[in-house]
Amino acid sequence: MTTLIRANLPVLVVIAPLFVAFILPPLARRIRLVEALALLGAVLGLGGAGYLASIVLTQQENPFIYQLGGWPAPWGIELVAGSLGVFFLLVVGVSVPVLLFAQGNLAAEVGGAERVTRFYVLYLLLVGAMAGMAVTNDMFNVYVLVEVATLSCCGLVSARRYPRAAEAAFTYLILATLGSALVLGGIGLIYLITGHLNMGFAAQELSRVWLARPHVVLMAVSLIVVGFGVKAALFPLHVWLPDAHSTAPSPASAILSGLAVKGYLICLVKFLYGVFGPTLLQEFAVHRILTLLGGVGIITGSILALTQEELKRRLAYSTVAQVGYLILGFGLLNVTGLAGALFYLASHAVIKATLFLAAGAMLAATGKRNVRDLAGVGRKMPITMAAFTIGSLGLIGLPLFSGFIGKWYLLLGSWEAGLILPAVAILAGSVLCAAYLLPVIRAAYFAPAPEEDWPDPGRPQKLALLLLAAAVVILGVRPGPFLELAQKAAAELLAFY
Amino acid sequence: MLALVFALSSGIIGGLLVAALPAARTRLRNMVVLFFTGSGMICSWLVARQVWAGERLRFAGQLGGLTFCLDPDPLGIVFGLIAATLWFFTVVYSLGYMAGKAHQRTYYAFLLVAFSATLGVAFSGNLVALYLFYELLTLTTYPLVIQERSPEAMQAGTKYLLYNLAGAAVLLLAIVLTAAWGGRLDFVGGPILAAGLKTGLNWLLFLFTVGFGVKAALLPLHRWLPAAMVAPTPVSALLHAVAVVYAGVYGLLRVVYSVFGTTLLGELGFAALIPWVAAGTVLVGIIVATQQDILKRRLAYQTISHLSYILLGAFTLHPWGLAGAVLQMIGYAVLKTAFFFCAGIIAEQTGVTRVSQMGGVGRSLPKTMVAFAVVTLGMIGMLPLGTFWGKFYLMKGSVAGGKWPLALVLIGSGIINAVCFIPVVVRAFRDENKRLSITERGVRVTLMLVPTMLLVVVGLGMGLFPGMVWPAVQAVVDWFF
Amino acid sequence: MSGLLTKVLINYPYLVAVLLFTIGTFTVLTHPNLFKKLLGINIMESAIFLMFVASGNIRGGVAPIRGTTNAEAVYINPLPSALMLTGIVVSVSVTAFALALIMRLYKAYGTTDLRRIAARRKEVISDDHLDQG
Amino acid sequence: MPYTALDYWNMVLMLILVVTALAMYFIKDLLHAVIVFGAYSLMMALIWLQMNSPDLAITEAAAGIGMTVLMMAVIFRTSRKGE
Repeated sequence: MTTLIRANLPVLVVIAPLFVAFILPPLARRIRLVEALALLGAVLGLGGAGYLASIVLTQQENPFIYQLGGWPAPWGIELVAGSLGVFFLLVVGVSVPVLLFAQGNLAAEVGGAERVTRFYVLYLLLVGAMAGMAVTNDMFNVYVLVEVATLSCCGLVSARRYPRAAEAAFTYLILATLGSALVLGGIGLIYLITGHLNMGFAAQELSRVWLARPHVVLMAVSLIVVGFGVKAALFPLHVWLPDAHSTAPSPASAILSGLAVKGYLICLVKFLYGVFGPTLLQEFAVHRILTLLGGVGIITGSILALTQEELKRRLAYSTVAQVGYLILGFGLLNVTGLAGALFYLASHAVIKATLFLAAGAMLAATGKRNVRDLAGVGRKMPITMAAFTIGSLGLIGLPLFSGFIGKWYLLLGSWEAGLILPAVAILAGSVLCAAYLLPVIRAAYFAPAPEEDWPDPGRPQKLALLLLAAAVVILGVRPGPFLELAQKAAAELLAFY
Repeated sequence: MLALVFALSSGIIGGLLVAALPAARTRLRNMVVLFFTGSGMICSWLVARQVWAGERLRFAGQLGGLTFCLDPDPLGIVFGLIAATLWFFTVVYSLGYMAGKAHQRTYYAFLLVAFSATLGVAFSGNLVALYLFYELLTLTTYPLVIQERSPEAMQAGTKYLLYNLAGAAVLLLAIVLTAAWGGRLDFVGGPILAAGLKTGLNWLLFLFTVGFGVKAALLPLHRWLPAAMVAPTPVSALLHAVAVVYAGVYGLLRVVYSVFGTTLLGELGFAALIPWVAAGTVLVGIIVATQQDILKRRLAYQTISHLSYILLGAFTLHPWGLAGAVLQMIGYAVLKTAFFFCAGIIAEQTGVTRVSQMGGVGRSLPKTMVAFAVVTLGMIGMLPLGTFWGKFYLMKGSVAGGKWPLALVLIGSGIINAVCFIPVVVRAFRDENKRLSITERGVRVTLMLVPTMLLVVVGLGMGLFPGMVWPAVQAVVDWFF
Repeated sequence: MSGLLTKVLINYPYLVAVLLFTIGTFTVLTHPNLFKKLLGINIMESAIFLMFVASGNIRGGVAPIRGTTNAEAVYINPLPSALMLTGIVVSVSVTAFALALIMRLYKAYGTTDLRRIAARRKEVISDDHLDQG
Repeated sequence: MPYTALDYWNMVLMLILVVTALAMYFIKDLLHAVIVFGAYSLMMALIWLQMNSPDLAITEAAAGIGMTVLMMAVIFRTSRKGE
């Protein structure tokens, strides 16, 4: 039994949430059971990821290659759990505390039992798709998973019966489909010139033929960067994000900002480094464009966040800025910078989930959306606000919190790349981040509180917030295996450079 | 070793305890606060004794590929002792000053945590630890600055926070560059960048100067300091003479002697420029101070001026200059704290905050005004007080370092200081007092007056017996030269 | 010149695919009506499918279906068309989902025109828990 | 140019494809636009057949019919003029 599980681990990690998602709908009447099963599905996924990570980290098998149906590549489809895949599988584990949080207040936010069940189904589909993106090594699979993720994201955004949410979901759906069409076009072009859909084989073939067809390759790179850029809210293509992430129910906002965006970025990394390769990126100066867009994104996103009155919108714009950090790191083209970006990705996943969940808890308790109206909330909801504070300090990048380590390596990476402007953008970003997050904390703790009674949320929500806040601190103080995985992944991606 | 760990953690433990206590248990809270600052101070002295005896107290940990280490050296010890000792005095003073005021629990909790952060800055053994405590200091002193919760205080707090966080961001860039160029970040084992001259080192020094200069209130970056005057007086004393600005100055001393080293700095063009910037700050700060009517603002601009004395001494790159800088650090901290304490007593007892209203204050508060007068002499740099020796060695150092005009600047600054504060004293004793019922009696005033008097006595003692502090200064100079 | 023209014309399916993609994208991005946006999405996706399938097609080849061919026949590459099958299914589900959203928006705003929706947004969402449940 | 009869057929079909796609943008009446979409889908199915992908042709036809019917249903329940 154990050997069977171990041998099929990569596929099980993906299948577990999907399987649970499919058995949920008939059980809609028994909502407790649905909640328990949903949590089980996510926990199983995380457990498998942990096991896989231990296998890969101890070098028993790295990468862990799994052939679907036993067909070897290039004919069959293979799943590869290398350092990068395992790293992202662990990041997907953020879904567990978020799910825990959802168990308490979801009914209040989205309505009856049937709608709650639908929410869990979509949620688990999203988690399964994210896990799939982490391990897949087939380009068409990426497209399918991206579509699954997009549809479930749209479903999650429109989970509240609230016209604004439907509008946001429609915009998101249209733009995300545009993005996946571009990605599919890019994949088509790569297939056209290489004849492979397997990433490894396509990369080998591409390194041989790209000189003969540089324009096709350039076209493919642009389609893929723009396509994933739309989905991951890369700076000028972010227009859908603030509406979608601020109108969704709070657990959905957390998972969308924390995880969904990251899945597309991991796919982007896989394409950029796993298919095109650093040499090609340099040839077409793609890395410089990425760094530039990232830097501009950091500054603009932060300034836009600064101008938002509504807390959830402020956090949503902050996601645009933070995606800028990641894109900037992907473009630095050295191991330090890439590892920093990957670690920052994990750190931001945890932090943004914390922030959105805390904001959601405050919204549920107070009914107030604007930062100004949340005066005194820190005294009334101490645990929620403590989690929010830890998350904010992490996002600002103070030492002892996870954001600092990511920023440190990004700064070192930009020095190694010989660029000073990205470093300036990174630092300006953290100061602006302090400028848009600290007023929230100030209002919460140091402004006079109103008479109303705002209780802390229920026990599962508190537990979820504490777990996430603890993760922010642990990643900052003892990043150990996580940082190691990120560095390994970066080294593997840049191995042939 | 144990002493080091306890000195650092006492503030944090005490702060958490205070935060956990119910707000109404005033007496118990006061005991806790006194106990933990007192024990923190005693442990710092123990640490100092061990370090002076030549022991090395290294405490290192990993922070994701970065080493985080505490490793006090003589310079850190000097700063740590100043902070620990004056913190205790400030806490005693606070017990009187804050009695009956709002938000006391928040005040004492953050006062204690900030104590740990300051000692952390002093005892840190590498730039990572320094940066960590530096940021922690900014964040923990912020609630102290906005203690009043008035719109004005909130505005000042925001300014304080943004200036300091922006400065820290620049500092982080400088630290990353140092790590990339120097390969290590530890202070012990000679200057980090001594290996050779590179292009870009001027820029690095510039980044460091901006990064630490914000806290040290170097001239174009000083705006937060006068604004932060809305804080309660004991906090102002800490901000100005002990914790925040001194952390900036201490950081710059570190940059000069532990990051670059005097030989390397001697070859950098930017390093030659800084003493002149400092000299400009000395003069402009004190001249602006003479035009302020609000007493605390006058003191604030004077701080800006006097901090640059220390920088000026550090950048003479001469042993005597360094000795002067360290002496000035000690003497000035003691007297300036006492200065603020006096201003606080005056404001609390009579309600007078402006120089123009000071007439007759000396009649109703004679002890306070006598202390004020003595401190004024110290600020000018007159002999029976500790600051004289600091100024003396600064002048000696600047002449020996080949920058004799700096000595003239120092003398000029002393004269302007006299112009700035002697009329205040004279007016306080000469003019009529309208409210003669005000006295210096009662527990509350005694709690404020005793630390003030003690500090003045310490200042006098240091002036009359400079041998008292000389071993500490000697240790610093020997350590770096 | 004629060489280039020949090259372009011989690959006419790709040319058409690019043309359709442009029309589709243009519709999606500029047309204010939600239905038209949806139609644009479909055009755009089918353009990509056309490109994919054209890449697998061989002039004069035959589909690899059992029993219809002899041994010498040139088979086309069946992989792209098999993949596009998935693509079509995906696009159908996107369409269905979008239609559901359009229905919901129509219920809330009484229009499917984005400009009108923007104009009516203020009056409709004075209360954000308007039609909960 | 080595065009065969098949190519000419394809070209005609694709021309219709482009024309219908453009028409969809310009037609004001949504119901008409959706009917044109049905025609577009049919042309697409024929092209798949020409390109030796009968499986795709069947799917496209089915999907096209399904989507057209769905859209019509939604249009009848909302507004035909697109307001």
